[in-house]
Amino acid sequence: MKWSLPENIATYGGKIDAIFWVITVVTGIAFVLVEIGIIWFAVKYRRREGRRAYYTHGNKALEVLWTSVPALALVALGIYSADVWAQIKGRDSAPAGSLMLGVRAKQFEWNVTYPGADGTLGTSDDFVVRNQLHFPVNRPILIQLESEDVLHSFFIPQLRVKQDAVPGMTIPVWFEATKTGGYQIGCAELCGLGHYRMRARVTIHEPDEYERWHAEQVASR
Amino acid sequence: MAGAVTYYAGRAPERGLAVYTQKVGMWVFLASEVMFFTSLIGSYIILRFGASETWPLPGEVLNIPVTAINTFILICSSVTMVKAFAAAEVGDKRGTRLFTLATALIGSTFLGVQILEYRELLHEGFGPSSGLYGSTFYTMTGFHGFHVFSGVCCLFWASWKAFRGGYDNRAYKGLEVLGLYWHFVDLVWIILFTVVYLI
Amino acid sequence: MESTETAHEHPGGQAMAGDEAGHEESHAHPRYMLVWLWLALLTVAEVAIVWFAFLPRVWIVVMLLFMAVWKALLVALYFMHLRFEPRRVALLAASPLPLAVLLILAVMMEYR
Amino acid sequence: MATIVAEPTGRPVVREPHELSFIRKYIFSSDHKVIGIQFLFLSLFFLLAGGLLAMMIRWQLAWPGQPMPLGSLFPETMAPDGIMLPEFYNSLVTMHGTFMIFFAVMLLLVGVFANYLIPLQIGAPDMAFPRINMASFWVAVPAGLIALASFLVEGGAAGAGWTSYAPLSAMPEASGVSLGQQMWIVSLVLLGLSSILGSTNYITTVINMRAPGMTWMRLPLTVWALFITAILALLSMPVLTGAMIMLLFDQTIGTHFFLPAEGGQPLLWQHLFWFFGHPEVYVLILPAMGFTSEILANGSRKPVFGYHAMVGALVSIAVLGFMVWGHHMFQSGMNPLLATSFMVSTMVIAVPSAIKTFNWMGTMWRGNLHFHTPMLFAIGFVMLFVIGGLSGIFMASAPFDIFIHDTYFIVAHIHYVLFGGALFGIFAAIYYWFPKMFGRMMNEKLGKVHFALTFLFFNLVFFPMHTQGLAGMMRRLYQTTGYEHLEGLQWTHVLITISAFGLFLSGMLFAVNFAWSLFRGPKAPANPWNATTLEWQTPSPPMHGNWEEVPVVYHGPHEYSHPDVADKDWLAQNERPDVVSPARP
Repeated sequence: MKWSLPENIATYGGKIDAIFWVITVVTGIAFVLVEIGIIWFAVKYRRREGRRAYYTHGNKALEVLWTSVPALALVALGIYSADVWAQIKGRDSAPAGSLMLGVRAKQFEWNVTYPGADGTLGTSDDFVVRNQLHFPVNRPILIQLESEDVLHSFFIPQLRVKQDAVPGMTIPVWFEATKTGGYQIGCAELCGLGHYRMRARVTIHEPDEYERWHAEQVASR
Repeated sequence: MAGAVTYYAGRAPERGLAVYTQKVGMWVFLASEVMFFTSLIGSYIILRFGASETWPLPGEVLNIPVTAINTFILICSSVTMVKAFAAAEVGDKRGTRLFTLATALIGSTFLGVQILEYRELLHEGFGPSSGLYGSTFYTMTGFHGFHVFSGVCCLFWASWKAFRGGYDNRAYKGLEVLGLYWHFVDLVWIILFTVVYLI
Repeated sequence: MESTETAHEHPGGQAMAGDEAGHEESHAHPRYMLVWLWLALLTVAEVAIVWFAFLPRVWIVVMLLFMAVWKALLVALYFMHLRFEPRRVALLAASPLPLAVLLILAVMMEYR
Repeated sequence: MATIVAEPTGRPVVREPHELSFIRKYIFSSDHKVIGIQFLFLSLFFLLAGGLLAMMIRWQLAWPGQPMPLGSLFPETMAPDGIMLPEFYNSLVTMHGTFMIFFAVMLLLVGVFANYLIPLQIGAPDMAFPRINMASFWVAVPAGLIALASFLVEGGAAGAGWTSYAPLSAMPEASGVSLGQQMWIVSLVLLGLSSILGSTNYITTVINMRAPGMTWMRLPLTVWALFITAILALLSMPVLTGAMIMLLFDQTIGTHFFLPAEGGQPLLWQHLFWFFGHPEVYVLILPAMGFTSEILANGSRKPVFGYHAMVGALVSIAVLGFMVWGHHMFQSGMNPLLATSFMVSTMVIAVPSAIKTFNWMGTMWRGNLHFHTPMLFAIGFVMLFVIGGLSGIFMASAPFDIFIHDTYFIVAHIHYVLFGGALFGIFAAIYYWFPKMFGRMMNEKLGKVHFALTFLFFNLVFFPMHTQGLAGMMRRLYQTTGYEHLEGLQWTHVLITISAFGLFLSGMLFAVNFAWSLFRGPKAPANPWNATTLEWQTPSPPMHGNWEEVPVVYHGPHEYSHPDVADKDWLAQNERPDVVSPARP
């Protein structure tokens, strides 16, 4: 059964999932307190003949308390999140030595650009594979995300990565997988009538296996 | 607060702003107009900021002297507008008639010059689809022109009313409220002229 | 601004009888022609700065913006009578401006 | 203890000297009450229409590729053989959002209740500008008709989502929708105009038309909420209008605002849209908060707990509401530094909502709770709004938003706020003010059944969507099959769809109750709920001009169970202090 987040295979996925659990606990406490309070009050103070409601316009101390507690909790959460955010999506957060790949989205496919034999992206021997994203495990991957026509959103749930692809912009997206296997890219931004079937295969290889696959691809072109 | 009830009684309605209702209404409406022009002028500023290298320099495409004169024309119409109101306030019906009609006519002149300017530019091949510059230029000045046009229509109606003696020192609110709108349109043009033509 | 001395005390803010007729805000009018002269002079100055362009571009832009705000203030304060209205009307009139600045500056960050 | 400052006399109201014709009285009326009721019928129609679209969406999601019941009625371009096409699905999603947000909830909250309640609750004979008010309704009608008609044109209705993200919405060649998208824009520009005209009216009326003695801090919280709402709409709607016009020009006259090929900026659309969109979110919830505060006080027979804090929370929401729009764009490619500042401001804006929730609980605390139908819906509002508010914190945290952005978690959140929140508040308000509007009571038993079923089915429909979102289910998918990480979740769609049908049917109970009560409901007294605010101190329904004599206000808005009053547990705002019987010597 899938009652919670899918399997995490990203190095930074743990930080994201930790935020989820922290928020779940904090909001869970608030949720239980409020809902139980409401039901309790509804039962306890239900109408009875001859009883009169307690006439009050409020309580300053109580109001200050329930303003400041959520305010502190939320600001703390904001600062905590800001830190994780900077590590994952900050402008220069991608680790040095990442493997650079290009992903260019268009209705309704993901075209992945790989460096050719020279190993650097942006040279004439680059090659493009449609709807196939291959990369090695345990190595940071830096994707240059682009779009050809409309907005798309690059989403691999298990890698905890989601980034809109915007035409006219090249957006860096980085991640590092901790596990090999086969996954899928989904499109998370409405992009037209084929939005629902805009999928691509993700294959995470052992490093040597990736090299082999890459060499094969280079050779076949 | 609890327990204590303070009693109050008076005759007149409570007023949050010590001015008459129509004027409050116009100011509230103008606040929304500010946001409307913010979206248009703001888009221009933002898009230009993002493409500053390729943006044409002032005077390259647009005709500054003609528009400067047109700006002056619109400023003059603001003066006649305010004179019309001042005349109405002191009960000078002749002045009210004269200045209201003058404002309407000067406003129409502004529109006429703008139409000529558009014709000229379109003739030179600079249209709304000519890059971001054309897009923003025509949208901004077009919607400003639309506001001027609405104002001119109201002004002609006000002139007709003035000629029938509709405004005097007891009934001048309509003229003042219309004046607020008209000056606002003038004010937007002052900003537009600087931002679009000169910078 | 020389024309300020013509600005007389405005009775608004008190004695709102709620009466529909009558002079609620009678005030001596500022010298409209003087304001008009200033507006005209500023327009000429603006065009002159751009036309002769003897200053560095940054300076021109700053001066143009300064003069545009100046002219806008003249219109708002004298033609739209904000100077003579109760403070709260001016506050109402100025309320959208911070939002406008926030919106424009925030979106400009996209290009930074 | 009490001193009378002046002799309390009201002003006589100027009345129309002659009877109005049917057309002036019921169709082109400038009476705020008639306009409010006109808006009520218009928006309930769109609520029904939006609900029907939702049912079709749900059918497709639960049983993809199966012919819909009555599907053969649809033309080939929408659903050949009753099987929905993906482009039709996109139109349905878009128009469901558009109908519900702009034409149902917004019109119900603002069009109906701001119009109907503001003059009555502040003791004014009508709006400041009755004819502009009439114009605001008659601009909304063509807006609605154009939106409806867009289904019938070639290419179908707009299909780029209710947010109409450019460039999809600006490129007919990419979306397959051309005229439909343009009609959508024209419709919403008209609706925006209607909203601006209305807001101008509401703000001016509250500022300058309050009855003698109705000081700011004696305004009922409904009026405060509607006033703040009007400010939000007034300052945000024009930005949308400007953006819409640019989008329309991109499609029609070849401008390039949002088209990157010529240097346009797609993110600019998102910024402008959400600069409007986030205040709009508060436009859609603040009035419901106002209704809830007032109805909870009435049902609890207690003054609102922390009235000043409630007002302060409303005002701070209005201010902060304009500074948080970027939290809709964390994953949009926005500058990450900008995202950080938006994240912090978003966290801060949750505080006023927390204040309100606790104050509602404080209002119930030690009350004498009467569970009439409006009260039930108000309690339901608080219970569900809490869930919607708390789930918002998940997406306010930008790093976790990476995962749940554009998933069903967001769909769950928006529906907890807009249905569990706004619509429950609306139902509460309709049950509460129906007697005032039509002079007849709604059926209480049917109302309670309606509440119970709606509450049950609502949670069955939308709570599982949180789980779907956490599993990584993207929103706006025509079918969710074919994704490995979503395998085994199809049954949740079936559960949701069956519950959604139940929700729709319980809505029909409301429709039946509404229609029946309109003609057959028992006659309502002037003040059926023993309420304190001014509208209950005039006959149900009030006459043209609202009052025999403009009321003079002596008390705060929610003076229930005042210790100085012995014979009853409420003190009307305009009750003369010398006729109130003191309990203490």
